[in-house]
Amino acid sequence: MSQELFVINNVWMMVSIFLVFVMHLGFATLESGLARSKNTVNILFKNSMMPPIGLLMYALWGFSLMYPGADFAGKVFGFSGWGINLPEGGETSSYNAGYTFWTDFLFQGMFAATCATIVSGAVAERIKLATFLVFSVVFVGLCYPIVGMWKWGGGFLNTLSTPFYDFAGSTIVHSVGGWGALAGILLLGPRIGKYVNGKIKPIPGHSIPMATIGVFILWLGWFGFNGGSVLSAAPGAVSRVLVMTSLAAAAGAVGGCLFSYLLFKTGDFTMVLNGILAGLVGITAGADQMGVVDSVIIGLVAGSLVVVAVTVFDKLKVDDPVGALSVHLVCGIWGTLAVGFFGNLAGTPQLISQLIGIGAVGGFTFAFAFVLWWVLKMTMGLRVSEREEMEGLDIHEHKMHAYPDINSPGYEMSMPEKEEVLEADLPKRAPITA
Amino acid sequence: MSQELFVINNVWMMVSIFLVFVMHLGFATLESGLARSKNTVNILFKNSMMPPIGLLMYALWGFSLMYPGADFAGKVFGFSGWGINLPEGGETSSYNAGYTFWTDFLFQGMFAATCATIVSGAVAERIKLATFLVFSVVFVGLCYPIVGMWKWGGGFLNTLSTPFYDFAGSTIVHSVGGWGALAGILLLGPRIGKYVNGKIKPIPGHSIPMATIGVFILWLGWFGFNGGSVLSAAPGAVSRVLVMTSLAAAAGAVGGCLFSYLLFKTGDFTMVLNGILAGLVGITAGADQMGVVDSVIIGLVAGSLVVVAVTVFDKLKVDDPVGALSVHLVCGIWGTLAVGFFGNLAGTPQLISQLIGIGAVGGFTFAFAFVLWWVLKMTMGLRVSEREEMEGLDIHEHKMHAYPDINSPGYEMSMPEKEEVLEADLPKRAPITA
Amino acid sequence: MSQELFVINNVWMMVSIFLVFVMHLGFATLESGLARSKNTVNILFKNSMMPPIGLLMYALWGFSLMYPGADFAGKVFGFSGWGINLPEGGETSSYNAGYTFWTDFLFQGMFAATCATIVSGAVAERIKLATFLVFSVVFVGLCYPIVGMWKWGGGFLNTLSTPFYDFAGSTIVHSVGGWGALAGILLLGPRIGKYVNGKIKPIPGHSIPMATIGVFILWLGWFGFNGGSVLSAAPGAVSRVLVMTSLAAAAGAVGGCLFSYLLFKTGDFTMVLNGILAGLVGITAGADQMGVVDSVIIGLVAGSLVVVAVTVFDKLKVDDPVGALSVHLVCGIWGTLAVGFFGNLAGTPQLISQLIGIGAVGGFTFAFAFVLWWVLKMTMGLRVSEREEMEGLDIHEHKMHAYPDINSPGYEMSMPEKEEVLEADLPKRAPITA
Amino acid sequence: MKISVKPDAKLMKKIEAIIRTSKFEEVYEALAEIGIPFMSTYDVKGFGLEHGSSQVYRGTSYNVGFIPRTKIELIATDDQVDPVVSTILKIATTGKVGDGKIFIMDLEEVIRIRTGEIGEMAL
Amino acid sequence: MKISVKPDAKLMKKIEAIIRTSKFEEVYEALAEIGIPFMSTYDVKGFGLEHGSSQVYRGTSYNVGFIPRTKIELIATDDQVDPVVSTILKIATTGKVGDGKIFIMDLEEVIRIRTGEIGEMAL
Amino acid sequence: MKISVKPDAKLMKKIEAIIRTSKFEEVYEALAEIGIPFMSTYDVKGFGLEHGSSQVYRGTSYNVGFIPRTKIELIATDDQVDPVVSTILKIATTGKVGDGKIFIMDLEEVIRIRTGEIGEMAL
Ligand SMILES: Nc1ncnc2c1ncn2[C@@H]1O[C@H](COP(=O)(O)OP(=O)(O)O)[C@@H](O)[C@H]1O
Ligand SMILES: Nc1ncnc2c1ncn2[C@@H]1O[C@H](COP(=O)(O)OP(=O)(O)O)[C@@H](O)[C@H]1O
Ligand SMILES: Nc1ncnc2c1ncn2[C@@H]1O[C@H](COP(=O)(O)OP(=O)(O)O)[C@@H](O)[C@H]1O
Repeated sequence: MSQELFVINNVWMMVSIFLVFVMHLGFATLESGLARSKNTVNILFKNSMMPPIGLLMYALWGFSLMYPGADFAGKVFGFSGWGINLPEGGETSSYNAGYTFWTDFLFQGMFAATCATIVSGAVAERIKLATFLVFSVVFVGLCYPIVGMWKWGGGFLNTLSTPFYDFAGSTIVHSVGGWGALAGILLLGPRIGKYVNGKIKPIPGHSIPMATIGVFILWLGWFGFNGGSVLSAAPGAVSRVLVMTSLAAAAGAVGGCLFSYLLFKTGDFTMVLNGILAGLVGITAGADQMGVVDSVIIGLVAGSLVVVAVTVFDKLKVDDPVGALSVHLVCGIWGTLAVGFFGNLAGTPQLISQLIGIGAVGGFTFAFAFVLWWVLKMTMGLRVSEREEMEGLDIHEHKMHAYPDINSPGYEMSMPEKEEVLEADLPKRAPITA
Repeated sequence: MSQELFVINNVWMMVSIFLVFVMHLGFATLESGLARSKNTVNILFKNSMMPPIGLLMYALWGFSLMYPGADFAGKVFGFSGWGINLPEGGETSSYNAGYTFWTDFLFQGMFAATCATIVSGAVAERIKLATFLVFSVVFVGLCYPIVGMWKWGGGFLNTLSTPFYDFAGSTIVHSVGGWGALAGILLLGPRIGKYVNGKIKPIPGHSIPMATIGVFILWLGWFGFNGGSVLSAAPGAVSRVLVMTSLAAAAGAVGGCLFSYLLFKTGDFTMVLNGILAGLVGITAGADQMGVVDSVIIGLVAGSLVVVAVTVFDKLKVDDPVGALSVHLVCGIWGTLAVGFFGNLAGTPQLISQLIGIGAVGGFTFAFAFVLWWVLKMTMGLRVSEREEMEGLDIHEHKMHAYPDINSPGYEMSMPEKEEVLEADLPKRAPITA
Repeated sequence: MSQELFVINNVWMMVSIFLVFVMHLGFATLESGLARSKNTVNILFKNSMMPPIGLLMYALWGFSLMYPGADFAGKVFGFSGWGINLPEGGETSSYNAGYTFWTDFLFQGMFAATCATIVSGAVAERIKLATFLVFSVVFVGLCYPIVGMWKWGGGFLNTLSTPFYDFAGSTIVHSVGGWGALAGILLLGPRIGKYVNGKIKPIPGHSIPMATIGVFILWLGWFGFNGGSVLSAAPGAVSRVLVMTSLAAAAGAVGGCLFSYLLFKTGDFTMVLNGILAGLVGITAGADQMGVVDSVIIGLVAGSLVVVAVTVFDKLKVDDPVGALSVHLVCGIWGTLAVGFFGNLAGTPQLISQLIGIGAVGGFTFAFAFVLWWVLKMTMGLRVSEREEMEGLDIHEHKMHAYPDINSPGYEMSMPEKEEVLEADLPKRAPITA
Repeated sequence: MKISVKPDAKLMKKIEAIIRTSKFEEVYEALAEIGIPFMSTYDVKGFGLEHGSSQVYRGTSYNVGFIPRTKIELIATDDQVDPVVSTILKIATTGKVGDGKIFIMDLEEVIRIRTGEIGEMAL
Repeated sequence: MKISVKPDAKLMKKIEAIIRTSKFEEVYEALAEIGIPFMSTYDVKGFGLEHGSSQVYRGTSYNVGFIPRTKIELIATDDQVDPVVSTILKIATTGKVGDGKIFIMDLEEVIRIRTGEIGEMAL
Repeated sequence: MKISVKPDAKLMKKIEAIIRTSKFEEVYEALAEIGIPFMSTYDVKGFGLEHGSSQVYRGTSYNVGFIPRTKIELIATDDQVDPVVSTILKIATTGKVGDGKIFIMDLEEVIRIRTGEIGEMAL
């Protein structure tokens, strides 16, 4: 292993870090675009706090929980100590041929933050800000690294006779986020006005352009998410992963587009966007194991699946403003199963392992998240008041509007501040002087 | 050739892929920003489908058409078979010292998609969605790879005694897009309200910020478009290309800014944006052959040219909502010619070859596109109905608005669905009960 | 030093160029998001002209002023000639082990442009466009490279017995921008309506989402700003810098969030955004000298400091629409001082050198900028007329709106052009024919 | 074409109501139920006893002064006025300051553009 | 300053027309031709017999209920009313449901802010 | 519920003023000072003698025709009309073409939604 290769690998991994980082921008724009303008600041606030919370929790103990190292790893739990401490040789190739200790930490830390961001969109437009922040801290700090260890940290899913396979995290990242989101949605309930007298009333997001920007940025980010998961710059492996990722995204777009056209007889653009993301999530579990045709099929199926899922969740009155469940949970499961159906690893034993992985991760995460949400509901409360929800979280939780001056000439006017007037305080009319 | 260099080169090419990919986001934001809000979803839909269509067509047969390899290439047509099949050693440096087979495919595939995106902006706000999608499939699937082969695949333009020179595609990509756009515009006609009683009525785009974001992202993407066209990470060559690209963009901005100020006596910001793009397109044909002064001159001329071109096209009643002709066609031609005037290759023989290349590519592409558009006009129809155009393509083709809730408190209200009422259906007044 | 390492280093530096370049997009979106929509085109115009102006001035003579080379450098001034001329071996590792001459120029040129962009935001919404452009040309062309030479070009700050330390430019870039901004603000005065009868009236920006996009992009860009300042791809050093940069940003967000919550009892999202930027500016001076805990502390302090600074500047009636002083000047100083308090270099001698550096740079820059602004005030005038300021700079300086068609169905109507009507010109009523 | 504006066509009223934006949907549905799903609405800024909620921007709190309200405009015949007004009162009243006002004005004439019908026929 | 509001100043009318937004430009130009290029306009949401076109969002179709319309407000003297109304009818009529309405109201007084002129002089 | 619309309740007027948007804040404050901080406002496009400033887009200059104006709507009792009008005139007059207009109309009835109060009580 030459020093040069180590340097190259590390450069590649750093580029991947940047790409995974921009996914947070992608989520921020996607989620706020798909929500109403009265809740935009709130969503951006949450998304902006995810990388900070993710990184700091990961620095505090998350990294040691998820990658405790051979000495400390258990089957279901391991821990190698508080904080992040540069190990002997951590800045050289003796740490790893692909990256330094710091690169490792930052790449994994950026990953960690994404799973909480997935939850953020699903519970948007009605959850209390503080409650969500507390949830994220615990979820990213405990649930994600523990589950992650099972596979990537060397835990029991990795030591099955046919090891569970999840290349870049269809299950470990996306489904984990999805299960957390599902638990939250169930305890929160739908937004006011979403299901009225048994009818579904769509609540369109406020900016399709912003959502589109988000999807493009997420696709870009996925190059690092999947490409970086090779954990080195190995030319064949990485470039193959990039191609399969792109083809699945492309096929997802086509799947979402055609399938929704068949169903709804209109070019439903949100389904194209969802299709792209679905393809990306779907390929994530096996991006390094698939061929060209496999990837296209996986993408097509994911793109169609997401259309069905969105409709079904709505029928079930599971109100998910940004479609996070359909994309991350459903297609995360699909992608994980696909490893058993397509590509190099296909076969019944693998399929069984995939099912075990999906079940174990899903069961634990859902239970963890449900209890956590429930405790928060009992203590801090989950949901804003009806008035806050109607008037928007922005003005109540942040005293701010997202677009203060559009069509508001008088907006800048400031007046002596007043709280809501009580009947008794009503001013007497000043005498009129002509 | 060391393995290390191969790995580095491949990393560089992958970074270039990402940059070319984000150009699609740049086009999406630029084009939708320069169109009216009532057509925004439509434009974003088209732009979002370009990378999927481009990649899938390229995977189906485009790549084999454009780069058939020595055995299959002809002077004007070559084909090496369906699909993309990893050749022997395709993941190693025996395929190419600069990149793997996969990297090659993805880089070229992302390129391919850009030329259809150029068309998308020029025919915006009046073309039928389905027609445009069919056009793109054929244009990217046949026209672009055939023309591209002439030069980059080893065809006749490359085997002229003084070979036609087009470093990164001023002609092969940008002009090709421009010619396709011109044919479309001629058959489509101008938007309603653009030319009334012989007067030009400007139709401003709906979001200058979005257009600006687009231009910045395109500049960024051009680093990969031109920098990646070196096809390796060769430090001198690549960094020189980046500098010349940036200087031309900078000079283009200054050219557009000053020249439009002279003409219109105001700081016309759209001309600054166009100037930047003009400089970028202009330098693309010879970015590796120019010096500092050459690049600045090319940029300045391009930036001024685009101002003239926009005005002239408007005078000619050629309605191009985003200025794609002025930027990509006119400056593409200028950049290609500039290789004969400036830099290492300057000279009459080169100039003649450049003219041959421009003529051959232009003639074929325009004819191809014209026939294709014409066939589509006869079959599917090119243009939406007058009513659809007036009320916006978004609501008719997509049943969706781009900004659903801005200033729309009652928006979320959903009511028993009704199609347009016929006189006969008019309800009787319900009796009023006090 | 192997050729391979040279190539890798150069690739890394090119990636850093891209990241620093996108910072300009970050500034453009941040600044225009924090200003009112009536001034949006104006701000975008300025921000779009910054990279062109920066690069061209740097190419003309700036690069030779800032990095004159050992032969030409003086203690306070050096110059190695006009233009940029590829030196012997400038494309090989004999120029520098980390990058080619071209890479060097472009990286430094992109840096240069950022310091003028910082000024742009602070003087926004009232400064004359032409005046600002002239200021930028001179500021980027003379002040920045002269000051930069003092440290990075080998000038007197670099040859102190304990050399002044400024890793990536908390002082050399950010404070320089901040001082230039401060001088401008003092001579310009506050915006109309900001301070009325001794009361502060907030003037909220028009798009929080755009500002948020800006902050994410700036964080991304900072990976190149700081990571590239290592000037090679050295795995340990670069990845460590990335981690410390991210942790400081994360801590800044938390600091801004908590501290502003304590003070204002609401989740003031602008303070989260400011906190992130504050953390980034704060860590910039010592990113390669700090440990994990140092970085978190620096970020936390910066994030809290920025909250105080914003409030204090407002109390002092220093009207800075985007908070550039609080972020770049105040946290730039804090970050520079922090090198004396934390990390490898901490100690009294270093602290003294830091104070010398801050004082020298601050004194010179402020004086330079003040005189420059003052001369411009006497000649071209600094400030637009009251009417222009009230109705917006967009319509007066650019004859354009940023969002032309939002809620404007009649907008596209064009009518026989007319300047303001004089009483005498008033038309007689046409006879009415029924 | 001659439109006769009859001075005796005073049987129509114009009703304008300024209501809380969040009440609009309910009011609309209630009016539809009593057979009046015809109206034009737009957003206004209301200045009244209730002031806008205070906002914070970069650490300074301020008050925008106004509250977003929705204005309903409705033409009705004389005998529809009572039910319309009482329906609005029934739905839009919360009892808190800021509920808004209803204005009633005389209307001289109304014309349906589609047909040129005038008066009550045009409603 | 005393503005005398004369009860006999009833020579002015206020004309409000709710028309299809896409017809506005034409209507404006036609009115300008007969010498009335003075008006104020704004966007309203129209609820009437014609319903908004159905929309689809993530697979569920729904109807926003209203249609965007433009409202024109115009002060005119009594004798201008007829030509104004007939001009609007001529241009804005498509014959399809949803063309809108014209309302005519009495106006007591109009004042030109620039000069303080009142009545017909102020138009 | 029965709202009696009394024909003699003619003591109220509706005042509409179309003013320069940039004058709104001052006008509001002046009205508040004389005890009338109650109103509804919205943005309109004004077509009058003054034309919109000419704009340039990609090298072609054009004129949008209208000017953004703010419309104030205010219900006042008969005796408040004079001071309101003179206050508006005092503040909103710049003397340049385009200052806008004030319209005064009869109001038949006003009802406070919160309480159901009618007439002057409801103001
Ligand atoms: N005199 C008035 N003229 C026009 N609109 C008014 C008037 N008074 C109140 N309004 C409108 O009614 C709204 C509610 O009035 P407000 O005085 O706050 O509450 P309430 O009617 O419950 O006493 C105001 O926001 C304003 O839009
Ligand atoms: N009673 C009414 N009061 C106020 N506006 C009305 C009324 N009836 C109709 N309108 C307005 O006129 C528009 C057209 O009315 P509609 O009944 O749809 O068609 P038409 O006038 O052709 O029968 C509506 O969208 C609404 O804006
Ligand atoms: N006849 C009218 N009906 C309705 N609004 C009018 C009328 N005339 C003028 N306006 C409004 O008043 C504004 C100012 O009028 P204009 O004629 O430009 O200036 P001035 O009132 O100073 O002579 C116009 O922009 C328009 O909004």
